[in-house]
Amino acid sequence: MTEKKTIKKSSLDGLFRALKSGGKRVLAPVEGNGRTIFREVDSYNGVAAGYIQTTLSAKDALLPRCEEMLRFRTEQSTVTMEQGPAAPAPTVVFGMRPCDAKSLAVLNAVYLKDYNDELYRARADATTVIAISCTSCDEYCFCTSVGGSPGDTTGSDILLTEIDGDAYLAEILTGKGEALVAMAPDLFAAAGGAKTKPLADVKVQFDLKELEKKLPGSFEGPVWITQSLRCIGCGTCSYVCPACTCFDVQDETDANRGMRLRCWDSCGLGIFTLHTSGHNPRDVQSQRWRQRIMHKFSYQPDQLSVVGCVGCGRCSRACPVDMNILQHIKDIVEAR
Amino acid sequence: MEEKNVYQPYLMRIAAAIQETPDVKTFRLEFINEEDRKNFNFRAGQFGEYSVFGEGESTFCIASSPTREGYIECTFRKMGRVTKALASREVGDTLGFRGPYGNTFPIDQWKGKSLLFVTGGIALPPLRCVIWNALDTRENFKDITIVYGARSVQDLVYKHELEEWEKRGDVKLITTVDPGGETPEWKGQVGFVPTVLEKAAPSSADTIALLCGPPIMIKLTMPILTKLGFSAENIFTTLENRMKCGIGKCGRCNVGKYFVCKDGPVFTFAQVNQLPPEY
Amino acid sequence: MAEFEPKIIAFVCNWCTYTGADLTGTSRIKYAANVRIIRLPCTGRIDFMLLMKAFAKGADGIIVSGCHPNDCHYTSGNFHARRRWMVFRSLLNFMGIDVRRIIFSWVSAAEGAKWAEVVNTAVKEIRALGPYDEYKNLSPIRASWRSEHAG
Amino acid sequence: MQDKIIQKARELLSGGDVKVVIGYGRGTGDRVHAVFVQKPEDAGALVMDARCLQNLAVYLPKQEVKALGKPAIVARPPVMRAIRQLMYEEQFREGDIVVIGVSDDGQVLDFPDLKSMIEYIDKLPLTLSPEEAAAVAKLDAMTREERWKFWMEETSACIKCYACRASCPMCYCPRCTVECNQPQWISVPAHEMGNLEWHIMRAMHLAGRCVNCGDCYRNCPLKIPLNLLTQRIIADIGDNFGQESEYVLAAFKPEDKEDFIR
Repeated sequence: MTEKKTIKKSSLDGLFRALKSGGKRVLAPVEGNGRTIFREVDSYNGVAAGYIQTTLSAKDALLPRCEEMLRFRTEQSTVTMEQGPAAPAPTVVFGMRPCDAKSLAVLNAVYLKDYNDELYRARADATTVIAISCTSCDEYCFCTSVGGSPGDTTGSDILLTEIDGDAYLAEILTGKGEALVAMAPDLFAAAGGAKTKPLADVKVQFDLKELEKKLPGSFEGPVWITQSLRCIGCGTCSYVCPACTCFDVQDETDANRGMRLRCWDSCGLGIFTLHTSGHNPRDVQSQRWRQRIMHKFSYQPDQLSVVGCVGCGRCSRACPVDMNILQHIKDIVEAR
Repeated sequence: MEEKNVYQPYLMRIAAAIQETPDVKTFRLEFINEEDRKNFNFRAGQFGEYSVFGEGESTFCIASSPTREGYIECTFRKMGRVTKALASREVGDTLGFRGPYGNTFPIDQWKGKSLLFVTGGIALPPLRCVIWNALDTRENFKDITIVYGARSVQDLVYKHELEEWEKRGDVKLITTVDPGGETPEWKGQVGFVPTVLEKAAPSSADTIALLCGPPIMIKLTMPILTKLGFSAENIFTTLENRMKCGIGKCGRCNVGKYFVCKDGPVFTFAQVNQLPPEY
Repeated sequence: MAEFEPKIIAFVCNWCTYTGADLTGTSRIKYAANVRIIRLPCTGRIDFMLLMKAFAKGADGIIVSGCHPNDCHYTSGNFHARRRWMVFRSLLNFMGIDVRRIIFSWVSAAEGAKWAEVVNTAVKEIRALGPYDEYKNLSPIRASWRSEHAG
Repeated sequence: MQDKIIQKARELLSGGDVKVVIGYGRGTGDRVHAVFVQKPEDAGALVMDARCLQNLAVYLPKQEVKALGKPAIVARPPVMRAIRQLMYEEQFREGDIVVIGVSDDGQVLDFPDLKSMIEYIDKLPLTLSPEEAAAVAKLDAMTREERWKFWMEETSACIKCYACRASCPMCYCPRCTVECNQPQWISVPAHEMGNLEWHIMRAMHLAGRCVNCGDCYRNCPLKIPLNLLTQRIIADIGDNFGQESEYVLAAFKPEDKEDFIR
């Protein structure tokens, strides 16, 4: 059903304005102060271009770092529930990379399986993704090793790919994508023979099937300690990861009004599994590192039929101590 | 048009409170909303998330039996932020409850069998649910044996019910306290649960064992049960990992490919033995 | 419109300022009722976290007060506290937090009148600064409350 | 310099007393990362150059590193300062660690014991570089409102990954204040209040202890200039209390400045 059109780069500002006046909140990567992050923008001016990867993924749009779950009021011994969080604003996320768009499948698998997480679903439903395929990559990228590619359409509503003449080929992939185009139909032209620029050459670095086969048997192996000796146990890898979904729940109050908040959490932090009694099922960092790899590359494929990693390379780029996930995985696959 | 928020708790009123030990309390909770009460049902072994609004949620099993309708009971030890707040609540106060969550003990499949409960300290509550369920449908089971130990006489929970079980002719109850934990009036055994169990030597023939207690007790009791002839498939337990959501999303209770909240908390030891040791 | 009445939390030591504030009362010296006193054993116990908590929970101003130098019941609690306050105050100022809202003072057990003056001056100054919404509205619950009432 | 470190590491590991040398080795791409050399024949993997900035003292309290046995550690001055402070806080004693010192001008220093390391580092007072001082002064020169805006903008980017805490050798508490919830001192979520509280708390708990290694800033995925906060404190301490080898906030002088007290 994919329809192909083109849009000039110079028309993007018009598109942003049309979306904005059509009631959409537009999030796009903005560079500054040493970071490129998705922020709400009014126009295309100032939107970053040429980034290989944003510092943080656009996960904040679907699974905010801090989100209201419910609201209540207490009066002496009674509690009343108050009107919950407002419906999320219709949002367009512009400029995700295809790997990030693919990560939405992981979020969907976690949040919509068995128990339907309405908070997540409302945001997912309200979000339209305009991704841009990659024409460049760096040594941290490995999307092709985990089933993706620089031009993968999974998860995108519209995928833009650079063509000659300062324009993008727009693949309109879903009904949501069509609805966006309908908000500014004049800015899109027929694709007729548009030739896309070559995409980034991301080499396949390991055999995913081999890794999935190998992991269950290597639980007790020495590799986890060896690899994680230098791990300092922060949560950076999880928080920059587009596919990490674990969260914490915190109550906060102000006089007699209260809120239950959900916020990101990380299996890399010791307190994540710590019991009140002091017992900790994952007491040392090597166990937590193992959990990270096992969860993404063994448990999730097994239980949710989805790989919990999209190969964006953010964790490796951001890691303070060079815990390069690609290198570590290669070492695991190659270990005898 | 708006679907229910899965994290929205039922509002419950504390209908009764019992101070079991100096730091363990039992609450009986009733639904404030009649509609909720009507639609609610659960099965033995399931758990829930109990809210003290403003402090947070805490995870405990439902300690009452599904045969007793209209309310649920929970028993907890005062330990962290939420349980301390819970302990300060009184009859008439409002709490929240989400659940029931998790799998159940397959009680229906145990018809015609004997049941052996082996448990220690604050681990009796998850089994109490099964005990009452079995006692309320007593005709379905052969022998029912309960071996229950605590650090001291003071630390035994459900003291009144222990007396009641003692008096019933259809339950064999063996209570024990750790050496040094006895009082002059204490009539039960003195010694650790595994030792007492070995001495009592209940038959494993056609019997399901339910074992629940602190890790060290489990570790020392398993060999005894094996010696008594129980196979790992016939020994059930309920695991307890840290949880926040209770529905397989927050990621805390992940052990191997399972979530204790969603795929458990009830496991046989045959299953537990297959799990990575992260519980 | 009624004049803004600031909420002020006073963290005071047990031995000097608290006793001094008692003297203010027994001497029947009137002073502003905007202050909630929290008594701690010593200024050495007045952790900066308590001050942050006060702002987060809605205080518009804070008074921190204890024994004069050399008068500490525990010999040196106030000397240690003084160094920490200096660093803390400078850090807050560096972060753009309005340090005019934190008033430090030495009030002895005999200075009932000084306590009244410290409080009255603080109330006057903080009233002039207005509510410290900038800080307390950072919490999402306050923020949502605010937006509802604005609408 | 690198060869000397390798040679020294080899000697120490051959000697038998030292079980592991914590140093820098080749990382992925053009990065370096911490390595834990346990055999004399592996000492050749050690690297020392301008990229080797991580404060390796962060590994000294780590359970799995401790399990390897007595460590020797490659230490530039910030690492030495960290070790000195950790000793002051009774985390280590003489004889627990061997230090392979590297001076600012690239000399490999031989310390027969920790006492000699402390004597060495005591002679190098902790001061801000002119660039660092200028960065602090730039903020000082702003109005309060501008500073507030600056820090709101910066701290609102914070995701509370705690890389600042995890990479800091001084943050070794088994349970951090943010994890103490009775009462909940700091808001856990990464909202504006939680982030601001976190950064104030972190800086204050490092007051007088921070060695200005810069790891908190370097390792922040969002590049929040957190080290400006601790640098402001270092400057304050230097200006007001003078340089002392002991922990300045556990000390006092009767004549300390009190112009802000009524």
